[in-house]
Amino acid sequence: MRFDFTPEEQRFRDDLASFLNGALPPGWIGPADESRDDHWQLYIDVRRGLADRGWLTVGWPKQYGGKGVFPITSTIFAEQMAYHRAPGNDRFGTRMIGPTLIRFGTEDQKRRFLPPIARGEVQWCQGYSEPDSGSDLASIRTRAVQDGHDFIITGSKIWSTLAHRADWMFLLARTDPDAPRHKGITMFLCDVHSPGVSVKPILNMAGYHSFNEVRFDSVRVPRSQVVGGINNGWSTGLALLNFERSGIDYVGWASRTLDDIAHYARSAPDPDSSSLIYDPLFSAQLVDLKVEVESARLLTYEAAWQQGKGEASPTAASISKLAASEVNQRVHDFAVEMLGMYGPLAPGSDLAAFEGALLKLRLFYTSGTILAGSNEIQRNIIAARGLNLPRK
Amino acid sequence: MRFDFTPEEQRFRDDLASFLNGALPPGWIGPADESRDDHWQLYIDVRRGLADRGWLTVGWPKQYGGKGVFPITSTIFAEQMAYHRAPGNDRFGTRMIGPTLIRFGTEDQKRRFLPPIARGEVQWCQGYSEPDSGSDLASIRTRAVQDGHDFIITGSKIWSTLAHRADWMFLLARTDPDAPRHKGITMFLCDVHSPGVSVKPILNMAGYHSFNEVRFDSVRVPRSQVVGGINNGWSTGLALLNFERSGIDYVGWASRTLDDIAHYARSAPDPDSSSLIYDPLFSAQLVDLKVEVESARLLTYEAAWQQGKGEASPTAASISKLAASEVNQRVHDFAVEMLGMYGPLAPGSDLAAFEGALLKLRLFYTSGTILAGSNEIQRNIIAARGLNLPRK
Amino acid sequence: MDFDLSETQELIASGAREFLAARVSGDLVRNIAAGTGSYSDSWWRDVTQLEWPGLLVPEELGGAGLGFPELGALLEEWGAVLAPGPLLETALQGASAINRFGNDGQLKEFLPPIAAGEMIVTPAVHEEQPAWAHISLNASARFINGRWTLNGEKRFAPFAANANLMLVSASTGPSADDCTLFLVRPEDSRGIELTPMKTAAGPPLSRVRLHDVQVTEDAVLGEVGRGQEAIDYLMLLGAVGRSLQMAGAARQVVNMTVDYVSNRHQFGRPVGSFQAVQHHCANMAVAAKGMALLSRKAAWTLSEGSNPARAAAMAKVKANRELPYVCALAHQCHGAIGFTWEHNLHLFTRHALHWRSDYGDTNYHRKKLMTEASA
Amino acid sequence: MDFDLSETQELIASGAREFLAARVSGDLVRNIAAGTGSYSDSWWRDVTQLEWPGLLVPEELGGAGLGFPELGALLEEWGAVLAPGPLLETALQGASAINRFGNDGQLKEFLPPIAAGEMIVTPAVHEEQPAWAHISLNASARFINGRWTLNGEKRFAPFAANANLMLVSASTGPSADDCTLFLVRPEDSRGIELTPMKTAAGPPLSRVRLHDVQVTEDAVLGEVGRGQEAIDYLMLLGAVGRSLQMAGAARQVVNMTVDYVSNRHQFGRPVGSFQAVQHHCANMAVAAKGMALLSRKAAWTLSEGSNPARAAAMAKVKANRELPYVCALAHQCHGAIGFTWEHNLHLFTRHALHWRSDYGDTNYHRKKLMTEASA
Repeated sequence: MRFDFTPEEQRFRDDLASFLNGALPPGWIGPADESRDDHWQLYIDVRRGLADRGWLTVGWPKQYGGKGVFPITSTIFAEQMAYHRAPGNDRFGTRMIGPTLIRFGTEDQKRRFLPPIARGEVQWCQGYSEPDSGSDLASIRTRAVQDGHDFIITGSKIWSTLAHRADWMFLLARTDPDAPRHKGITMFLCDVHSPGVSVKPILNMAGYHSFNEVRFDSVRVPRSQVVGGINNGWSTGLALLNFERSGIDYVGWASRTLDDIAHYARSAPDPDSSSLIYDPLFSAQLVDLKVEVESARLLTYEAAWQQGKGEASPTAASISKLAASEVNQRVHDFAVEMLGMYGPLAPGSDLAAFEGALLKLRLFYTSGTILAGSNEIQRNIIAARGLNLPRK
Repeated sequence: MRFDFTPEEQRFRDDLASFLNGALPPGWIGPADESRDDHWQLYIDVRRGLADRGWLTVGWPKQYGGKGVFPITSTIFAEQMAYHRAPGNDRFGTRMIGPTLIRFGTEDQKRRFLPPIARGEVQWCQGYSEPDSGSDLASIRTRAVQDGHDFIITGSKIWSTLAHRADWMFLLARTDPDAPRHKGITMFLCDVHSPGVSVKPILNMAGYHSFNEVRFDSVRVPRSQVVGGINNGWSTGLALLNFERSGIDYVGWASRTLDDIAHYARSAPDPDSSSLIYDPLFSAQLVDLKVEVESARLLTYEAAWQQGKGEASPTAASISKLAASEVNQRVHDFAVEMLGMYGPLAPGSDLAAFEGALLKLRLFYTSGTILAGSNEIQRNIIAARGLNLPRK
Repeated sequence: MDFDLSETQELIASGAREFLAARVSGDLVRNIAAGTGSYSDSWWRDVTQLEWPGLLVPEELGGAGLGFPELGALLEEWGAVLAPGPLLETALQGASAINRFGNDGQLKEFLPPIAAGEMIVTPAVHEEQPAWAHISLNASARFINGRWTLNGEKRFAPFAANANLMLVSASTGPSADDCTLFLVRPEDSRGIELTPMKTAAGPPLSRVRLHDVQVTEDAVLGEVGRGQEAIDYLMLLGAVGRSLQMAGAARQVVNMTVDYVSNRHQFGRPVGSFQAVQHHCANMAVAAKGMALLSRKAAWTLSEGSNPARAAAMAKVKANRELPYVCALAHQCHGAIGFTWEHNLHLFTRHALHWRSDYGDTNYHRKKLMTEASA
Repeated sequence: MDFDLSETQELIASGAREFLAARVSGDLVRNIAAGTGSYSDSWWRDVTQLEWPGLLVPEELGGAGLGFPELGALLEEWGAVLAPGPLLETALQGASAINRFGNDGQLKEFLPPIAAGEMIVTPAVHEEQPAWAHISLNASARFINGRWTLNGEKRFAPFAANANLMLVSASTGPSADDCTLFLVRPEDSRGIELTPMKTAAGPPLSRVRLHDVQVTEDAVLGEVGRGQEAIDYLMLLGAVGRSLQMAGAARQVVNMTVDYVSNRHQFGRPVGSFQAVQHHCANMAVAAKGMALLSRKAAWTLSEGSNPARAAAMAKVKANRELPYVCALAHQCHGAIGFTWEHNLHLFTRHALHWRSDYGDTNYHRKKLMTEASA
């Protein structure tokens, strides 16, 4: 049992932080809006800079372009990226399809797809949800019909973050409509620039473009781009979600905003005290959130620790995601509230505190308890798989 | 729309308060432990005193010994009784079986059973739950078999508050074992002193005797003591629960304890302030709870108002019970916590604040969110009947 | 106690529901939230046709002579659809403050045009710090040659670009308490410069810069140096009005959510049949109902009860806590679709954030209650 | 980071689980909670056979020479069964405080008997106000003719009736900071009078009245007038130890509840198959796990990290909040049966109330964190 980082981990953390401080524009508040070309360029530059240092895929095995380190280091990476609100962390490639290919991919797939991710040259996106399939993923209706050496894909995917900037998508499609719903699904890798793929932006509630709807109109995908076997997409797809599921991003975001608001409070005037930081109603809420963020952080690092031991517990990841996504919402709600009348001022207002970033984040993180398996689904998982509670 | 009491209501409230101040022993902190003979005597005296003034059944129609006033007055009555932590409020008689008989009873039953309740001469208790039937009341197994003009009852009832002091019990028993589970149940009135009835005390978690298990070993009950028709006990029984269900007792208890702890805080030393009341961490929690108690109070009075208009909404009662029972627990948990190391001192310790009463209440009110339909059941009711959410 | 709306209140509420459902679309609100839409004169003209701005104005001055609970019934509906327009500012704050603090001449000058829908009022009382913070004002007014000259900057003035009457606070003496409230007509005054403040949602706000703005002695509302009382009253009215709007919004969010989960299917059944979703909805409904009762009580207390500041603080604390909570649960129940710009749900979340910050944030009202509890 | 228990920690924990499951019954705890049972010497003798009291005592003085995380692994199990007995007081507070502040003679005099299970230690440091409040002491010690004479009253001394060593704080100067910690052996001292303080649960407490109790110069632990540091250390250790016990108790409550709802049937299905119950259980499990991690971190920080007061405050705030919450949800899941005296669940609720009040209540630790956050 130990709760500090090893000297190597600490050094990595410091090096990463100083890289980011250099790579990000001075006074960078974030968050990035990747639909803006300047922000997308920053994303690409940071991603490449991270890749050049071997950090983008630091947890991957060495033969695929990683450093083969324990998942704690990957967690440090994600936490620092989130803390700096840094763009360039291609989690679809590095944390989702990458580990999935390492475990389930063919040798050809590994050789073809992994190095470009590790080199920071490509962008991936996800094709899971459909307009009528949200929490109930097994109900997807996108079809893939075999045609010689290819599959022809037709259907519609939704909530595909960064699809408008992506090169590749991993997606689930139904290959056997007659099989039981979990049995006839297959995972494909699809070039987003293939004929028949169209990407339609969806504006999110924070007012910018991160999601997309992606339509597939008879899109041809070679059979060599099936991952994990035909009709085996459900288990491959769930394994991928487990790679994804972690609270670490939320922990990093929440820590940063707590630091921001505490810093703000030191100079903010307060009617009753010399500054807001000395207002006990402010600081009591601040420290309560600090306790919860620390709790979520430990839960998250513990999940990574278990994963590193090869004991990838779906429950640990669910607990981490649940706790971290909820405290992250509380933190941002608190921060905006503590900015008083300046809190709801929008980006673009010269009087908006933090250039309106905290408001934008407050709105954006509404998604944290919904995406990647809603927190209700996480609680179901914890109850069923962690506590073995009866289903009926 | 008005939010104050009428002059008559206000006068009733004042008269009741001064009666209670006179009837209760000087410095009465409560709560009563009716298994103690002195407290039971106090219970009887107060009940009789209230009855003499026509207050015990103030909301009943005049012909049955009430004053026929609007339910707001009954709510004032219950709130004041709770606020004073006064014994003598026979809610099983006055709020449960009484209104049930007024609505569903035969003329004979009304003449026989209502006047003694109104005169404060009898004590009633409830026989609904069974060891294997808690939330799932329709699964009761106590049997009642017709035998000439009588029924023979056999089975076991549990959680019967005050059965050890009661004269009569209203109970549900299964009269048609072959009918669908909601269809074969009948409500009976049973003399607790009948041959074959045995009462076994159950000590509660606060350490005293309020509940009982009541066994029925071939207990003979005349058919004239069936309420609401044979095999019609489910709807009669649910109607009774709706008469019972109100948050008002919790509101009264919570208000009193908030006043108590605020009073305590005025003189309690505090390391950081002149007294605890000036500690912002104390007073912020105090006022948050005051807001919630006020909200629960209004929800409760609104439910009574609707009932008075003949629009007895099951949802209004459920909302009132839900909100009030939860804030009451929060209030008592807060109060014990604010007493610091003196909070967990037990009754009998000379240093215990409030003679240990707040601790005892903190423990006892654990039951508030469970009894009379757990709050999970209340939420189900609100969702299904109030919001018309689909069942499947 | 009587929890029913009176006949008049019910008439106002049902009329408002009907009118507003027809006239206020999500797009109208969304475009204003995006800063791309604007407040529409024609829509406001139609509002004024309903004589809502004059609900509180005495009958002899052309109004309906009704009380706060009647206007409150309207404000709940106004909040339920997030209706844009200076109703709270004009009908509640403007009419009441002038009625209470104005002299006969001012009553006759300002209340009839308010009732007639010809005058839009806005309070311009915040500066760097909100007016309820009781921090001494930087804006100042000097009395020279029989006229007052105003200088300084006010912030967060709602609908200022549309207003033809501003209630402007300015320092008129050395102490923090020496402040005075002025009735300023922008049309007749030189030296007023407005800059929009871009907001998440809620009323459009402006910075109001005052450069040697001159007004006559008649422009003083109440007494010189006694403006704090009127400002406190404006804040009190704002808190009650907002609480009512927030209660209406919460009710609407509950209804939207119940509709959605009743119709959205996942796992072969309506989402609303899952117990977790049902309990979310039940919690939302309880919260919304508590908000409604506390805010209605606050409105009633303004008219008839004692200690309206306490009732207002309770209502606003409750509303500030519960509306964001209700919206958060609604987002849980809606899932991804509620996270889109096109969906109306986030407009409620945005308004919740704005509304909880003005007319006393949560900690301000908690502190008021704390002071009272320890008195 | 390394979240695994070490081999030693795992051995201690599993051995403790086995021993405690066999030896600590609900009735034992319940009777102590009722004030009708008493702490049993034979049971404590068996505990000492396992050499637990000496876990922290250096090997050369007869102990196991282990660190806080090792004792912590034991305290979690100790808390999980609500084991009665002065383990925290003797093995954690007594051994550590003497080891840290004692001189060579004191180490040799007290640590070997602690390790051998022959000495039970209790801190007698609270008065009307708890020791962590830093209010000046009423108990006083005067140095006369080469001996210290102690007078006054201490309160809330756990297991005092069983203790053969008391750590007694007394004022030794005019200022609030002038306090000294004395090692007092009740057997050798006249003038000590104990009165039991009836509690809801948790350790039996006593008032300790000191009437001209005389001790030698050797009885001063650390330096005269510098006792506050040792008292703060006792409080810190207590906070960490309690957090660990509370984390263990929370885990146990989760397990009890999962067992119960898996087997209890209503509506023709296990209660634990209802989503509302499942989500209660999930929330409990998350809370318990967070408690475990924060309290283990605090124990580790005592041994190896920096700023143990901060880690302890976080652990205790978390434990104080979550254990009552976990118990409340457990009561919801258990229904009426959990509300009976015979059921063990309320013993956890009772301990939760006691434990959150000693060694720093929630607001005390919040204020420590607040001070740090604003520094």
